[in-house]
Amino acid sequence: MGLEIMDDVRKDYVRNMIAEGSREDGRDFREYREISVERAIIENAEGSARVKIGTTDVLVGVKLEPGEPFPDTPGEGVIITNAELVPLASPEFESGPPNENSIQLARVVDRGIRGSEAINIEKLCIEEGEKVWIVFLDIHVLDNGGNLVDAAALGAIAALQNTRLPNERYNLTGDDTLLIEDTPVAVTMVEIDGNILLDPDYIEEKAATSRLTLISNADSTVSGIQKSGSDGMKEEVILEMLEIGIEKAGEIREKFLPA
Amino acid sequence: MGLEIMDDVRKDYVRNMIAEGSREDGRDFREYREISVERAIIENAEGSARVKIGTTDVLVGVKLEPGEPFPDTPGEGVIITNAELVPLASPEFESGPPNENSIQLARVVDRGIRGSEAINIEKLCIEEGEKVWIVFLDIHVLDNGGNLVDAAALGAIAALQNTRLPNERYNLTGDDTLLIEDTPVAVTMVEIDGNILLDPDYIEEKAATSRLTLISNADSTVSGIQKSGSDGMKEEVILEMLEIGIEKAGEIREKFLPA
Amino acid sequence: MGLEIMDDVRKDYVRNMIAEGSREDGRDFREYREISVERAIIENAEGSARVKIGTTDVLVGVKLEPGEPFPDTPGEGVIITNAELVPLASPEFESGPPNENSIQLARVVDRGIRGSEAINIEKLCIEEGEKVWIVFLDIHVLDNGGNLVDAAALGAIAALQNTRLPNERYNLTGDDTLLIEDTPVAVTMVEIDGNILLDPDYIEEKAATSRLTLISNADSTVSGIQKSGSDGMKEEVILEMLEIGIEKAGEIREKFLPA
Amino acid sequence: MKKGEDIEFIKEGKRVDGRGFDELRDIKIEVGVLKRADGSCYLELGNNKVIAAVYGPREMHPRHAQDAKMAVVKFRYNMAPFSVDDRKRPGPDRRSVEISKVSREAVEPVIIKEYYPKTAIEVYVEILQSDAGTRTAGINAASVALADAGIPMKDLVSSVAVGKVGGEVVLDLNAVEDNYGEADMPIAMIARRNVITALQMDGRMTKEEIEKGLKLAMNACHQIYELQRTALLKRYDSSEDRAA
Amino acid sequence: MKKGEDIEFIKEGKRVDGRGFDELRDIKIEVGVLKRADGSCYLELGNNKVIAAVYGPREMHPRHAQDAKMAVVKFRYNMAPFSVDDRKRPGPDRRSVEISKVSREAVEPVIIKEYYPKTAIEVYVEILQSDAGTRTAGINAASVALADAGIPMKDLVSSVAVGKVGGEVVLDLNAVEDNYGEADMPIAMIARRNVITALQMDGRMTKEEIEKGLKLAMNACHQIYELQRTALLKRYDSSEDRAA
Amino acid sequence: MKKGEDIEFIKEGKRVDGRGFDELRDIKIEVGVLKRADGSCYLELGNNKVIAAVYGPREMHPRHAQDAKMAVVKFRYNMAPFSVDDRKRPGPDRRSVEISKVSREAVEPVIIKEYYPKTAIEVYVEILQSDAGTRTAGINAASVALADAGIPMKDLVSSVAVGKVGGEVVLDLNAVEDNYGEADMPIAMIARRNVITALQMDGRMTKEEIEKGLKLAMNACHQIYELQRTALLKRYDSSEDRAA
Repeated sequence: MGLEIMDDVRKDYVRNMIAEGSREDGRDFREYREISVERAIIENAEGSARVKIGTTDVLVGVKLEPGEPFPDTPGEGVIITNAELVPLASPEFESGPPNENSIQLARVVDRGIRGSEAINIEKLCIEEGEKVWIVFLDIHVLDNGGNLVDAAALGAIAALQNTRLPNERYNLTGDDTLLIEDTPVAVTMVEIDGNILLDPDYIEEKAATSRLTLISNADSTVSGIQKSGSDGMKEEVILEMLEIGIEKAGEIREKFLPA
Repeated sequence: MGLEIMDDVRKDYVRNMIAEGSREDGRDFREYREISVERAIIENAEGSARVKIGTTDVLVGVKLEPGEPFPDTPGEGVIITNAELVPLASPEFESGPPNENSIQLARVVDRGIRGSEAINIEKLCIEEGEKVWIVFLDIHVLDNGGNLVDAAALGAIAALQNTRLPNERYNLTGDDTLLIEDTPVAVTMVEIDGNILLDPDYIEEKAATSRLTLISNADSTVSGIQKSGSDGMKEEVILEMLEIGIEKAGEIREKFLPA
Repeated sequence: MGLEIMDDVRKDYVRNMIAEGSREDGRDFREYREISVERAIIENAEGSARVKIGTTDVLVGVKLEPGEPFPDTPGEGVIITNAELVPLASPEFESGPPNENSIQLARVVDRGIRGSEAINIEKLCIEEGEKVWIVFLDIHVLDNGGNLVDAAALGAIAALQNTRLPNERYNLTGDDTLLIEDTPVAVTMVEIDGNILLDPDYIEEKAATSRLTLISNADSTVSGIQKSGSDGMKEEVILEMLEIGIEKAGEIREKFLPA
Repeated sequence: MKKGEDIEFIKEGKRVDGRGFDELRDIKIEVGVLKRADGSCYLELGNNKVIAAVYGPREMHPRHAQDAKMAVVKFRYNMAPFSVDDRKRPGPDRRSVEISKVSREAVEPVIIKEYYPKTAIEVYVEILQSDAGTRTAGINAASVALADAGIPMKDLVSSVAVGKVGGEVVLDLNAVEDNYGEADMPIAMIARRNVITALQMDGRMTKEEIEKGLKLAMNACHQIYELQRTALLKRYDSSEDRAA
Repeated sequence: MKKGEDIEFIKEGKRVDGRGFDELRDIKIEVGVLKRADGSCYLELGNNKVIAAVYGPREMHPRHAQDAKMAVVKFRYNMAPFSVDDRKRPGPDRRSVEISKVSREAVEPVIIKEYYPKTAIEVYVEILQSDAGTRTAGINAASVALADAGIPMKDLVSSVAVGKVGGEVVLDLNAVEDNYGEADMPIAMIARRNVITALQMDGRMTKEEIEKGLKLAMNACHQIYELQRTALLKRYDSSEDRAA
Repeated sequence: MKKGEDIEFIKEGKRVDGRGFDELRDIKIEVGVLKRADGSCYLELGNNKVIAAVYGPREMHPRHAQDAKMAVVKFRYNMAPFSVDDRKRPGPDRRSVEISKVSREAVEPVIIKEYYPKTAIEVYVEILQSDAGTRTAGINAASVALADAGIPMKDLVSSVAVGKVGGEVVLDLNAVEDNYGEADMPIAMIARRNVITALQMDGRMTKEEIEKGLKLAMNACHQIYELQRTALLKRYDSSEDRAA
């Protein structure tokens, strides 16, 4: 309760600052908080990455297991993306099965990876129609400072980049490389009283009533969009975000996702 | 809340009318509301029917999938009946897993079909002990105007009558007829202050504290009975209902279920 | 509510008595309530036992089914222990999935059986890597008079002693003996205001804030310990309980578990 | 399932277990077998072994489900995992949910719910061993447990199944008759008033057979009623003795 | 999935079902089709058949989820098990949970929630037959059902998908185009104000293609808006008639 | 499982990883690593990587579970899906429910719950990488996180496992020793007072071995206590620095 009131007060404060052209932490509207990416930090995982964006802290782990392909794609691996918003990460998260927020987070990251065809899923076939690799992408949020989706998406592709097939554990032979062919990057923007802000922190997320995530690839094509929030957005705002998002994704890619 | 009070008032009103020999909608005690049956209306289903009884509106769809038989009946298909009381259909229905009402609805319809041996389940064997057709009978209630069970049971047998085996989708050959060998019809009656009423609407259902559903077949045998409600019924009332129910089922069968 | 207040009053009363050196039912601190063991009472089960300790009443049933072994133990049977604290047994038990109390109960009994290697699980292999016996140990509590774990553990080993493999039901041949090679016995103690009491009844359980269960075997080795409760225990108290528990287990074994 | 194809259900006027058409299996009733429950009853019907417990009237949770005018009756029928040949997974399934509902409605008509508004009266039935007829055994036990708990009741409810087996209408089906017979019709009633509180049927029967079945059940319920009454009196006597 | 490998999506400027790039499938809208709901709408979009119902404003449960300043909007998108080729298991799955959220956010901007603090406005969409575009069909139906329920609204929301198929940006994908095409972008908007209330994209498109898609969707939403309005007027007229 | 059959656990007085019988694995403790939580701690024990967060005291939900006299302590032990070799399905399982209970009871004795009636103190432990001993690592981290959150405590709780491996009683089992050794006995205690707050054992040990194990654990818990204290002091210093 006390918490909610404090958040409400901060929300108003943040909106007033934005109306006057500045953000609580001194950032430019089009500026990200500091980003860091640590790779291969979980030895039991086939791939992993821990991404921090400001105080936001997300760990992504990749596990692979042999399993059955879908009947309509007998020669392709399977990708399963899951997000856990564990109560450790935020006073608002609760124990229990995935809710609409964690499901949306997982599905948006998943669509970005799929749409870009970042993973060569045909190379994940072990025996056509019988056995393929199931790729589990698990997003584990440790600290929710806002903009989880950008951190999760960056963590996902960074973790995939250092993923090795666990051939040995399953008595399989062959190359243990997971072929990664693109680098989708998510950029999230909010509109607050007519201003477009990149990388909202969690109070800005609350202050904003609409939000757009744009996932784009090395060739500047887009492989995922998700608008959320209870307010609409003018067409011209979305067109502007499209422009900004693709450009910013390029910067992030260059800095954090060397091919 | 407001709703419940209104229903309470209407309940009393309806009971008073019945005590004076008439029903709210002018029907005779032994009269059904208008019945309509539309068939084969869902193209993605192997069979379907939409049954309206007054304002009650129920859609039944049949899907078939190959699957494993039960170990003790290796040469027989499997029937699975399910009812969803989705919150769209009534202010009293809630989202969530099946509750005792939807389970009872499904199971009573299911027993009627099974008891009558309406479906020739031996013809549903694809390969003895290995593969048989699983028949999913899904009851989807759209508008609950009362007496769901009669509408659902009528929808179930009508949908089965227009069901075709999806051989092609599963690369199977052979006749695609689902052999239907009987036409069980459910007739539901309530007792309100000593009067027997057929086809209760939803206020009459609330006004009544005991209800009996009788499912009978083309040869006038009975293949299902279910009493419900928190009051008992005199033996002689049940015997009278047995008489009435079988006769009324015959009329409905003749009109809506041509062989 | 009323119940809780009554229990609170009784708890204080019981603590006062204990402080003065006596127990509500006149027992010695180191004395069990009367124990009885009935065997093979459920014909549909492969083995069963009903254990009463005072008013505590627990039924344990053993069922066996052929199933797949775990990949890392292809030549061994599988033991699955489950406890149901059905609301029939106590005003405090609620319907629903297992909670931490029923899970702990099942797991402590399970570890006692496993740790002692009471069941020769290699003899439960039907076909290496393909088919082994799955042993279901189901603890069904009928009346919770306190100290469920000792009753459940005693019921488990007693039921296993009269278990027969259901070869015939699954068209298998061979010896139907379940080889039982040890007799783990659980002894539970609580500490109340510095006194060690054996076999707490349900009010004593409430009065105590720490409890220790010790499972020991025919050769006096220990195959399970579980401390519970929200208070700590001095090391010397635990060492004393270790002594007491092993000795008391020997007495119970001799009386109720003839080899 | 070709029901009963190869089974000779009736031989020289007797059933597979030697009973006549209108003969009940052995019934054993014990009252007050549990200490924590407010009322309880252990009952054997042939090889069925069931136990019923009653708690209440006690505060109803959650509060929004309270009824301001009367007690709410809850009924939970549950099978122990080891009560059947193939182990039953713990927890409610569709069958037990339906049986719980039917059983609750079977006992509700005799409970004077108006005496205890806002409360819950909870009935729990555990099937320890199953051999066809568990729901009727459970209703009989529950009825006795309610009385043992001192719940104000207008009468006792008694329950039995009838069915059709080998072409004959018979009383109180055993497992073979239930599995392979032509029809099964469990019934509960207030025997002394010929009021039926539960009635289900599955399989196939003619109107005449159903009528015949109802008569058989009525007679049997009178017998069961006497057994229930005797068990309660015995319990009452022994309580008196203890008190004396 | 090698998407669209063997399918000739575009032939002589026409799509597999004969439509032009900017052509909608047939739309049929019926208002007030359900009696128990406060508002309802049946809608066909090509072979999609959906039905929407609205309940409320009514008391919000549980109470701790009430909003003291405005109504809470709930939205549940649900597929009937038989609405798709491979039977769908009943109950929510991850896809339907996400679509429910997106659909709720699609209609929320037009609802004047401040009029009814502490209440719930509940929207239920059932997919009876599915053929690509069910979420847009559901949003269109929901918007009409909200109006039919008399919920105070600033405007109607209209929805359609665009996508990329055989290299072309096209409107309102059918099942083949949706399954094997290059990209899918469902959109909802307040057509008369060019305000976008829902936007998702999956697959792969360039910025220019997205912009082109948005234009196509805008035009189509204006058409859909007219159909929604007409259906509501017709309903209103017929209510008037009945009242007269 | 033929436990430890082929493994030479002890070789020239050293264990498989080169440690002596009474030697702990490396421990690393960092305090205050999370921003949203009221208190937090990251801890490595050998190859185990765990993180603990504490929230509260804050309002207890649901209200009927409040304790009018003291705070309610909640504890949730959870494994990340990728923390183990075979991916763990998300969500609680029987093992994690039991460990959560045991861990809660391990830290409860030092929390002065009476200061905050009607509130909840919530402890969350996430296992990021698992290598035997996760529950003891989690309890150590939780204890530090509670202190970091400013929860009033009488003392710190320290935890370690002992076990029997290759016939020897050893301290702080690693994964191989845990999987194939003869016995495992996790212990938590208030080191400075020799009060044991958690104790479990599985496998098989004699009374004398258990006594020996308890002694080993006591010594180790004193060492761990010092590491916990040092980490908290370091955190306090750095906060002071920042404040200055």
